[in-house]
Amino acid sequence: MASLELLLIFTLISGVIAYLVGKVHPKTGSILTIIVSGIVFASLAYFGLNEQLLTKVSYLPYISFIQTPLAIFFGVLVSFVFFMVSFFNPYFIDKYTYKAVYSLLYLLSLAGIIGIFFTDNFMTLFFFFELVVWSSLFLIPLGRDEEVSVWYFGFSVFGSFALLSAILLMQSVTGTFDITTGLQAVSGFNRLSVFILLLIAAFAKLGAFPLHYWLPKVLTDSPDPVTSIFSGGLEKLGAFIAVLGLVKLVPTGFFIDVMDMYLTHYILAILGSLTIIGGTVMAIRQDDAKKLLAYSSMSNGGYIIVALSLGSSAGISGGLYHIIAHAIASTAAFLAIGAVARQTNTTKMSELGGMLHKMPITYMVYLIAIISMAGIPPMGGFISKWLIFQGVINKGLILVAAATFFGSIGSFLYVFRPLAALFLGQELPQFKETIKEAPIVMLIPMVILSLLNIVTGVYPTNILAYINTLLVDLNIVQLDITRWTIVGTNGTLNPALIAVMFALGVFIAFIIFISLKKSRKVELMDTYTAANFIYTEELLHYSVDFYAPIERLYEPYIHFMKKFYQALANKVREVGALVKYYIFTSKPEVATFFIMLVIAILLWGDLV
Amino acid sequence: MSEFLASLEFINYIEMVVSVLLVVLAIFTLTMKSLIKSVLFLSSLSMLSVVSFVLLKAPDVAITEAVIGSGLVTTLFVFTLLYVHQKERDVS
Amino acid sequence: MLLYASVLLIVIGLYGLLTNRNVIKIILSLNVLEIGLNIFIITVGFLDLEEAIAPIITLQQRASVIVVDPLPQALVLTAIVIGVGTTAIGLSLAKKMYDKYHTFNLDEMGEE
Amino acid sequence: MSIVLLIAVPLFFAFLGIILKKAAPYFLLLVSFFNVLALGFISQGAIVIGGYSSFYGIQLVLNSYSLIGLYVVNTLFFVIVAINCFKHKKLSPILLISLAGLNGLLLTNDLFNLFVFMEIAGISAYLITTTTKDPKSTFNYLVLGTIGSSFYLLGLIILYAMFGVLNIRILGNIIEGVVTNKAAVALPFLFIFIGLGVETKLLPFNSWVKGILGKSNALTGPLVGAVYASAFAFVFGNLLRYLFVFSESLLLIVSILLVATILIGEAMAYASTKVREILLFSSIAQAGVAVLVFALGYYTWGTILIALNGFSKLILYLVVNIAVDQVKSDELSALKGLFVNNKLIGAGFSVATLSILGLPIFAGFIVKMNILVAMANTPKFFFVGVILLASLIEGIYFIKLLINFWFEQDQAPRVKYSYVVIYVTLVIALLITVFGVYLEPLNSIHSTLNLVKGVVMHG
Repeated sequence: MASLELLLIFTLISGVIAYLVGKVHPKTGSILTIIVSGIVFASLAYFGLNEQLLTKVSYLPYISFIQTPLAIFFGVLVSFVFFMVSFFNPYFIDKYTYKAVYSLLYLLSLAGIIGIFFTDNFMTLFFFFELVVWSSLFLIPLGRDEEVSVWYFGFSVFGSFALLSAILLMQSVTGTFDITTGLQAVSGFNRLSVFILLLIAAFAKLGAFPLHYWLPKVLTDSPDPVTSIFSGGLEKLGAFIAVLGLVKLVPTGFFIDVMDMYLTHYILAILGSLTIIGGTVMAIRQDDAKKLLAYSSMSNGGYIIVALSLGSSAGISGGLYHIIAHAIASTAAFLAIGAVARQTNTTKMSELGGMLHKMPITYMVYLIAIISMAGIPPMGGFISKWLIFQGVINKGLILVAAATFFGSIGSFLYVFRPLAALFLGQELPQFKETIKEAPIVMLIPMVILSLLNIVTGVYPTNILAYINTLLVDLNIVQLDITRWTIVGTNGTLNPALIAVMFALGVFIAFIIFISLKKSRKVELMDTYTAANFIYTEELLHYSVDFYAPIERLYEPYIHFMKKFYQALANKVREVGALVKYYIFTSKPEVATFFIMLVIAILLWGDLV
Repeated sequence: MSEFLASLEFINYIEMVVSVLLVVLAIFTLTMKSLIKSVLFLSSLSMLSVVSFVLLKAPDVAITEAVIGSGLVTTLFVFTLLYVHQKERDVS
Repeated sequence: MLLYASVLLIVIGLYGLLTNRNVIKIILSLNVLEIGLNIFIITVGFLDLEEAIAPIITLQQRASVIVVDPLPQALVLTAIVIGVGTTAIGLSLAKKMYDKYHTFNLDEMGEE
Repeated sequence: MSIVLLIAVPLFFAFLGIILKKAAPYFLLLVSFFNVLALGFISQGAIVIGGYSSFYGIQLVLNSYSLIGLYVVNTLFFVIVAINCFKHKKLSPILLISLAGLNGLLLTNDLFNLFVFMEIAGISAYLITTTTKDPKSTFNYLVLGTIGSSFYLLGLIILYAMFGVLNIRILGNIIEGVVTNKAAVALPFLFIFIGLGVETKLLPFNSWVKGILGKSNALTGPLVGAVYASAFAFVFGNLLRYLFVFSESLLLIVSILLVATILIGEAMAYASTKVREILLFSSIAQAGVAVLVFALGYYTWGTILIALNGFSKLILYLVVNIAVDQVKSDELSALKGLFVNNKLIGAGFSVATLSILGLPIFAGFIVKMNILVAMANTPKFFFVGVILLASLIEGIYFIKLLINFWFEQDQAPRVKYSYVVIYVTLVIALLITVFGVYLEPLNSIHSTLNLVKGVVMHG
């Protein structure tokens, strides 16, 4: 299906079909989501990458499509995430209260995604934006906590309304809803306002500081497949808006000569750095593996903001590459955690251990994903972080550079904790018998994602070449790449060479491992301390309170944004309660008094 | 006599008296402690408004007000108060 | 003169509504307000002329007669009837309230 | 067919129903159904009762605007009656009178006649709300309603004294043409604004709402919350369009009141934990939005907004009130999981809510976007901000409501909805969805309404 319109209609209709089928047989309905999202991804990827998508619209009114490299970039990526995650749907569908609706909303969100990326009209974009908001909204409460979706809705709609304000402002100034011409035509102070509003929308969607509050909550408490969708897919809508605002809309305002960037961009970079630091610091102290990854998602969103706000070719291509790398890695990681959660019904690190023996493939997937997330070669995350570091250092942004390095090192601290706690260590007695490796269908997307993690790390130049065509479209100098290397200002990167060296290292380690004496397996109880045997089945390893000394450093300060938002909500509630108490009595004299007051004000106003 | 009646000054004089009385009665209506007295003052206020309607050359309105406004409304009030009075006596 | 009196009556009625907690008193205030309003409406149509007469069609219609505006009077007729209806409903509600709370005082009925 | 029938037939059968008590509920059902049907055959235009010239006589006007109003009010009325008519048999004549009053409100082009219909509708509303067995709230409603209509009467009589006309459109034209100092007419307009504001639930004048809608039952909730609210909003829109002229200070006061109504209404709904209170406070805010849209001059989309809100509100009040009647509590915690056993009702309710929130593929989105775009192009960004902020708060508490209703397995209350209710809910929800996607109908309504700028003066 090469026509975007047909693809959209197809997704919508098959959503309804999946709902109807799901009413009869939920599992079949969820299998339909695999097929449909697969078709969507395949057609977007096949026709999109060859620029053969048809944008003609003949059935749907008021909607028009355009095929830009940016749209294809995001469309292929996000539909790929949807496709990969959909493999998990049949295995989780039994846990949901509303099984048929899940399939419907899943495909509705997918349809919204197509609409958002491929439209050339801001109003249509907003239409699909809101569609995605409410259809994804009802996916969240199928998980652990219902109230989370209210927070998600609040922040998301705040972002949407910022976007809408930007659109309305742009339209009232330029008279057009067209994305490209409209963004070019708006000028002066209005341009700055549109820019700020767009970035607020991007921050809200991406979950960046100070609009991050919803993201960890949602990623923790939604059902496991939905978490992956949010982290890998829907969060990237914010990145898309950020690209529109930061790259397509050349801002005005104060220009800092020394740093060769606009003040607004510098502020954004600082906010991005705060997001990185906040996410990292919070991730370190989590006990829940999902929550830990959630905060790491937040900090990676910060990297994207920092990268895009740099405005240089290294920065922007690094940002775009990071979008891919993080989407793949975090989807894989969340899916792996989801696979564990499905078998054990918990994601708490203090309650798990030794899963390596039962779920070796899941372990490998998770290992590769976290290596990528931590930015260690030879995975995709390394390439993007390398590019981002290049960009940051070239601009001479010391504070931002410090934050990005901190985030990178911090991620070493936290991503290996779930690895050790969940997979390594001793097997827990309660999981000994029942636990098996995840079903083969669930392993398919995880393995594919892992392979992609490696491919993006070893041979990035193909994707970077595509990003280069995208940079042309965005009027930015292309990145200097050859077939095997990336040429930066501070040196040349040869990912393949690094990968080979890593492979050699692993091989040598493996040789040593098998040539040395085998270690002995011990039971959990087979240990003693202080000359006593231990009889309680407690986990005595570093998955619990390992970083307690570090946590104590910042413990008092972590909740200030939470307090701020709750205070905000309370203020609204207080105003409402106050007025309710004073006006809405069952005594008529109050209203009489106000009527007199209003008349008096008018008379006074006319007299003055 | 008829000339005298028709003279503007006299009308003004009556008007003034009626106006002042209206206001005074209205204040009495709302300040009386006893409800039944208030109702009676309202009744007389209503009758006085009949006079004012006549002065304002609206005889048909005056008749209606006399019958409905003064008569019916007062009766309704009185009946309500009587009902309450009855109830109070039943209780005690 | 009556104009001012009527406006004063309206104000007194509003004052009564503002200060009274007694249901019967509130209905009385509404009545005062309505009487004031009615007189006000009539004065609006009133011509302060000696020769103006009431707008009643008589058998001997003179050609050059000046009639006070009949419309406000018609309006007041309707308004009086409506006022009685409101008062009646108000009083029946007062009765029900008394049955329920054994008082006419809104303060003593409690707020829920 | 003459438009007078819409008022006369209900009135006639009301009196017949007083005599033939047994037949009264059937009359009610038949007449309200007849009214809906009659709208299809009715001819547009103006009619003067009694054969006077339109300058003096009472003029009834039927144009596309009032036709939409009539359709909304009569359809909603019929639906409510169809669900409730055998539960409150004694009220049948009063309901018929209230239908006549509401139709009269929408049709009349005469300020005083409007007052009469306001009182007819009001008095029947007082009587209908006595079914909630809370005389105190009804009394409060009665007192405030009477004060409001007194002020309305005061305003109209001042206008009459100044211009000698009561015909709304003629009066509007005269004021537009003759009056140079707009401040001169500010006071009567404020009186009229207050009078209608009491009925339309604008902020400081609306304390009756809490007693009436906060303790409503399956009849009074939808009737007052959906039918009366739409009817009075239409009337307000009519006056704002044809009559009102704002002086600067009046406009300032009115905008402050409306903005306060919108924002504080949402805040109060946010602060509430009772479902009926949430609905009533949110409808206060929506009334504020509707009046604001009219006051700023976006008549056509304002009309569609009121119509749409009327239908959505019907579902909301109906569903919630039936549940409250059966559960005997309107605390949100008691109604948790309401939709777990009533999925169809839940689907309809969710569609109505999402449409009110202005989310896409539902008709509310189209209306809201058009209003906002019109505001941005005028440009009135302040009001855009107010509406967006209000929508944000509104969204949060409505979504909380929905989530609470859908997701609760343990103690889901068992509420039985009759098939009529389910059917009505689904049909309205379907229509909201269809109009949200298939834009032709809304656009054609928009363009017809745009054409009716001409003043119908000589019938």
